[in-house]
Amino acid sequence: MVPLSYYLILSAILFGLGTAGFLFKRNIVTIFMSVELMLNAVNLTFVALSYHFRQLDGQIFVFFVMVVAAAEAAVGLAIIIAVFRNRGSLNVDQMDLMKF
Amino acid sequence: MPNSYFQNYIPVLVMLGVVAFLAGAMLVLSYLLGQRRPSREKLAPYECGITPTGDARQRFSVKFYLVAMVFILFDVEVIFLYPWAVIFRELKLFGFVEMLLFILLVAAGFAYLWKKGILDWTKSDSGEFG
Amino acid sequence: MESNLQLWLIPTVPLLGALWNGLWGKRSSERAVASVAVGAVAVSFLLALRAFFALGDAPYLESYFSWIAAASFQAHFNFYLDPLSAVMALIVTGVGLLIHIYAVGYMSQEGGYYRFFCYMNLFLFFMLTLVLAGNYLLMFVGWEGVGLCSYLLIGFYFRREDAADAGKKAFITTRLGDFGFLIALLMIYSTFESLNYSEVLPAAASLPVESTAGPLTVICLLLLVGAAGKSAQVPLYVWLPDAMLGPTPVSALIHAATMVTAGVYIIARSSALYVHAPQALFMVALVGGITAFYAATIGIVQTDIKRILAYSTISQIGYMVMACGVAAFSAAIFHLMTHAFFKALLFLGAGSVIHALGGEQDIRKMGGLRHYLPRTYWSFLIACLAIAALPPFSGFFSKDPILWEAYVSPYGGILFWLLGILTAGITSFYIFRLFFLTFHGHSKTAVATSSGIHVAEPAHHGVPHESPPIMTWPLMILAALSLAGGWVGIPALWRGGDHWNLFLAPAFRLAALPTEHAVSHDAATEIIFTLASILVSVAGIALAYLLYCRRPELAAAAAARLRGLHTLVLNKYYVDEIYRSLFVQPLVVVSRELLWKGMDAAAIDGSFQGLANRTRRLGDRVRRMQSGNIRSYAGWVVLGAILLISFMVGLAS
Amino acid sequence: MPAWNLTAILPEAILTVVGIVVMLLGSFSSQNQDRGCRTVTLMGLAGATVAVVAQRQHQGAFFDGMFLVDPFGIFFHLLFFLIAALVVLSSADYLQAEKLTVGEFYTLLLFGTVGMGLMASANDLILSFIGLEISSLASYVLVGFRRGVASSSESALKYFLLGSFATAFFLYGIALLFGATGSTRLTQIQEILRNVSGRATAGAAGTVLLPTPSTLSSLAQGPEQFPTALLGLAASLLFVGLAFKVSAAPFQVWTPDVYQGAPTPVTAFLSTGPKAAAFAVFLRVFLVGLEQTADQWSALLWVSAALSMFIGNLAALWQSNMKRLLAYSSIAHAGYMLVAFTAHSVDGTSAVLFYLVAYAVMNLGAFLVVTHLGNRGERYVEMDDYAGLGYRSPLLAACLTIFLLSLIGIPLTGGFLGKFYVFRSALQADLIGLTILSVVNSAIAAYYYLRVMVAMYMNAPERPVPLEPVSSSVGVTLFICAGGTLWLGVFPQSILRLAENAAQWLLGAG
Repeated sequence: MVPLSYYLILSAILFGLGTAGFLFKRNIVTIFMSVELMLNAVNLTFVALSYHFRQLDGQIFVFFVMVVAAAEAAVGLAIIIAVFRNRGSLNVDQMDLMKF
Repeated sequence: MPNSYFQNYIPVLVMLGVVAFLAGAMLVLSYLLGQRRPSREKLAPYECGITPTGDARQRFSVKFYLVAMVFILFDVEVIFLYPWAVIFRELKLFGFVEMLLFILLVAAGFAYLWKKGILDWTKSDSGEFG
Repeated sequence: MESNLQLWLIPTVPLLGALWNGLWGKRSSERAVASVAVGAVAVSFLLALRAFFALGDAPYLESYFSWIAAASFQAHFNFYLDPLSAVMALIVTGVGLLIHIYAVGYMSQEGGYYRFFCYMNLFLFFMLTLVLAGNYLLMFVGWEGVGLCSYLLIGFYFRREDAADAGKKAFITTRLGDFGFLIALLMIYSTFESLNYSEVLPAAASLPVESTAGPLTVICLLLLVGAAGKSAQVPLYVWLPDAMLGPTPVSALIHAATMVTAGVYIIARSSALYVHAPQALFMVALVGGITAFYAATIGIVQTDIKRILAYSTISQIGYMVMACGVAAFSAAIFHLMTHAFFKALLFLGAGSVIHALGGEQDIRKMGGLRHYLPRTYWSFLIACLAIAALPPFSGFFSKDPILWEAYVSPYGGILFWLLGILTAGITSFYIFRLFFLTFHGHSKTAVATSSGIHVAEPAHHGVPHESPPIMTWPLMILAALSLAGGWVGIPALWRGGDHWNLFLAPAFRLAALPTEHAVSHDAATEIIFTLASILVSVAGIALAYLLYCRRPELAAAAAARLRGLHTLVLNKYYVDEIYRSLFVQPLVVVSRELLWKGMDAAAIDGSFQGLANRTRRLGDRVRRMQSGNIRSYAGWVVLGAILLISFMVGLAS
Repeated sequence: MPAWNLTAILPEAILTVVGIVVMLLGSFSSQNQDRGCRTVTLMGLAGATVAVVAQRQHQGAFFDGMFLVDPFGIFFHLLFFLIAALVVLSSADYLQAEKLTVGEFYTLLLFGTVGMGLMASANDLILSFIGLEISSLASYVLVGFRRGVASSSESALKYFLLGSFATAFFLYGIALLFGATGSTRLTQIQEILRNVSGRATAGAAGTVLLPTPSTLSSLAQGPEQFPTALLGLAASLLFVGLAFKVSAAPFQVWTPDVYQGAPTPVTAFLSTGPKAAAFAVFLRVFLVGLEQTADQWSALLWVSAALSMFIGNLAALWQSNMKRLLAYSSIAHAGYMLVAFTAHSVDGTSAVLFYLVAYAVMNLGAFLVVTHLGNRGERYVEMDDYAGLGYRSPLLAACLTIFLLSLIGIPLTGGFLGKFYVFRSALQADLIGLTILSVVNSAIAAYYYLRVMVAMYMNAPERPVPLEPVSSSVGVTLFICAGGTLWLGVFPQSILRLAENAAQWLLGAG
């Protein structure tokens, strides 16, 4: 069977990809998707660990994380729409009304 | 034991290879051997059906986003029904009441949406949430 | 002793006055505002008087309620009355009362009458809390409070940009010192498990004298930092000259008589700690001595009447601090009291002059005021004689023991005596320079008027006139005190009863010098030393007379030739010529070029300014971190996370 | 068992139900529902407070040890309800002037409070996470509540994106901690780590970055080889997430922008409520769960505390916008609290708790004055607009002065005693360097607060700034805040005793 470390490394890579996506993408929606990727990377860790420990806790956590992610998605979309209406753009680099 | 574990997947790998080879071969062969006589109908996105009008990349109503959001929320909330359904019998009345409460909470949200007119497609775009 | 003195009333009454004026003063008449404010202080003074006479041998403690009573930390609201705090309370309320009365007249043409008295009463509340507090934490409350009021009052003329800046400068500089105090306070608690004087002081007295720096030394040095900030000692004194932008009664009350002496009070209060930390004591003496000398030399070249007095205040407080440093605590408090009298008088007299001249503060533009302001003149003269320490004026009786102690005390030495005696000479010189330039010589205003030449001096409105009685009466009372105030402490040497030392002795019982240190000197030596100090003072006065009183006949001749304005200028050059031709010149040059401009303006003031500017520049760089860009923010987060992770993982492996 | 469990979360349950009621009330009743919504909200908060007070008789662990009813949690619950009630009271005028929907605002506020309550009582990291998300989601929306205003929606976007980014780190930390110890219950983790450290881990243990199945399966029973590196990784990820929420450096970057753009009452709420809740989780996770690894993370706290103070105070020197200035000051205050946290003692923890209360009262007050003066559309939030306030509105200026003095740390105010305890606990823990740094910072901070006071009392106004009359609800709130600030400075015992009790419980029994 696949050793636990494979899963952990995979999820670490996914988490890193999500982080990188957040840092290097310009479109707000893409950035938001990167965050979702990070959350799902953590989900993978949970599931893997849960399977490894032979306990259900980790699986249940994933449910919760998924629900939270969905709620976050809803709120996020609403905020993104509000921003788009105000600014007519989805480029994060233009979101700097307030600084210093 | 990783080795024996991965051996189980060898057929899958083989199939993947075969599929890739077949598809590639078909494309390459038809490109090399076939003859091309393009016409207007042939180049249209849908060879048979309605002729497309306008640009496909048009902005569509914000209502779609709203419905998408609402859908995600209610869809995901169903997640909690699955574990409950599995041990429904063990939890007896307590589980039933608990789930009833949960549904009630969701229903309250639904009532709120309804009242706010999210589900009313005939209202104009500049609604409260628009 | 009475069982209940209700000490809390002493500070509370001014607080009520402040509240009253703060809430309703805007709608009341000036008269009502003034009577509330002065009345509150008068009541407070009477209460302090009652407490003073009820005082017994043992310290009297009143505890009201527990302020902080957590398991690991206790502090109470309690007041502590012993000879030291009784004397301080009397000085504060007494001088405060006179200055309040004076201010009734002085401030009557200024705006914000009620605001002024509200702040002044509030100040007295905090000052009395500081003085009467029974523990260090409550003292700190008063300590911070007086700083705040001082800040409010310096910036009282808020339309003057520099006044607001001066207020801020005062607040920030003293705050640096305050934090020294705060840390000292925490260390006192961790060393003695209490903040009450009644527990800390005996506990400290029972500790061995620290031959090398230990916790007591650290505490004492930190307290010294606090004292230096509040009492304008080197190097934290820069705020006081600028603080003179506030109204003159404020300068008299806060920046001469009371608040700035709080540093001396705290050292005297902690005397039991200090005598067990000789190194800290030496630092105290050094700071005091250097300040006394240094500030006096700067006083020579100033031309603004209030700035001269400000430097003089710094110098005189330096004296007191030096006295503390040679463990002559009761002499320090004695000088604190007489200084409160004559310095308040000097400031009020200066205020009267400024008032008479319609706001003029430059002594080069004054002169001959003796004829116009007779009462101010005579009271000012008494104050000058007192600060110059001529017998039988009060300054003599308080300064002499300091000089003597500086020499004979086991903590003192010839160096401190020399610093003291030099300062005494310079003091009498600069104060009489001020005196002669202001009151003697020819009146520049009068010259202009009699010669019929219109002098474009809009600040002067007409002939100088004496201030109203409400302003001169306090002057005269203070003059009487400056003359006679020292008689309570005439030492046995002069057939006096030495009442002062006997009265204050209980307060410094825990700080008494070990008997084996007491070196006995014969009376002859002491008389010689005293004569020397008198001689130096007289020499200073004589020099000032020589330099600044030869002018009248020159000015008169010039006036006769109807070339008033021209000769005025000429005359000024004449003074400068005399100045240069005399042996004072090197001192003046050094003082002006090196000490004032070099050290005071550039190094000390500049370094504070530089520090402030550098801090601000750093702040600018820091805020550039907030570029407003989400991705760069995320970059900071990731960067921080990477550093954190590598640190933690590196630590683990 | 089920019946008892419900009493444990009764306050949260009440608030949830009231939140839903207010939400429906706001959308179903046609007009003039503002007052009704406010009354119901306040009654709900009062009911929840009663429930919390009643809970003192029923302390213990509930829901299989996930949820604790203990003095620590109760302390925070009371603080949250106080904050929420003050924000509700003070925002009424603002919402009306800005024409914002009242029902949803209060609903979100209540839901946010529910999340904060869960955070404070959670003994299970997953519950902490859910509480954190509930309160964060509510705050994201609240920040963007002025939908039509570009700066508001922009700051909502910033807060949302960066917030969920940081939450992902936090969650990853939970997952890895779960991997390292096999549990997410803080008290269980504490036990496991105690057993491990009691057994003196082998030198080779540290080299295991990623545990092999053999090491992990033995973890639950008590390992010979323990993945310390994994533990360190988990701790630092948790630290990132929590430091972000309390806006401690170097994860404070979002704070000024979000605080500036958010509606002012929301800023007041954010800087006190969710921050306090994040501190609650912070304290629980590090002082209970990761107590054994204190030598490692205390260095992180040290650096973070020092950085927060310096960054907050230095950058604040340049601000002219009051909201932004208070935002930077909020970073600095988080730094002071971290100083006490670093002390890692009962005194330090109680200092943090006391400071949180004092900070909540004075900061809410300061923001309330800013809200009131800001007028419609938050037009007057520059420092110049405060010029001459001391003459135009002496009472308002006096209140703001009290808050500013307290923020500086002048005696007889809560802020002074808060700082005093912080310094004391730091000195007791021999954190001399850090104490000196915080003292230096207090001196720097005095400068920019004074600038506001100078403006109020010593400058003449440059442009006419209209002053609305103070309504009764604003007046009452101001009075509570100013009175509370002074009360904490003069009679701090009662709060201090509660804080000490909570701290003792956390470090002793926890």
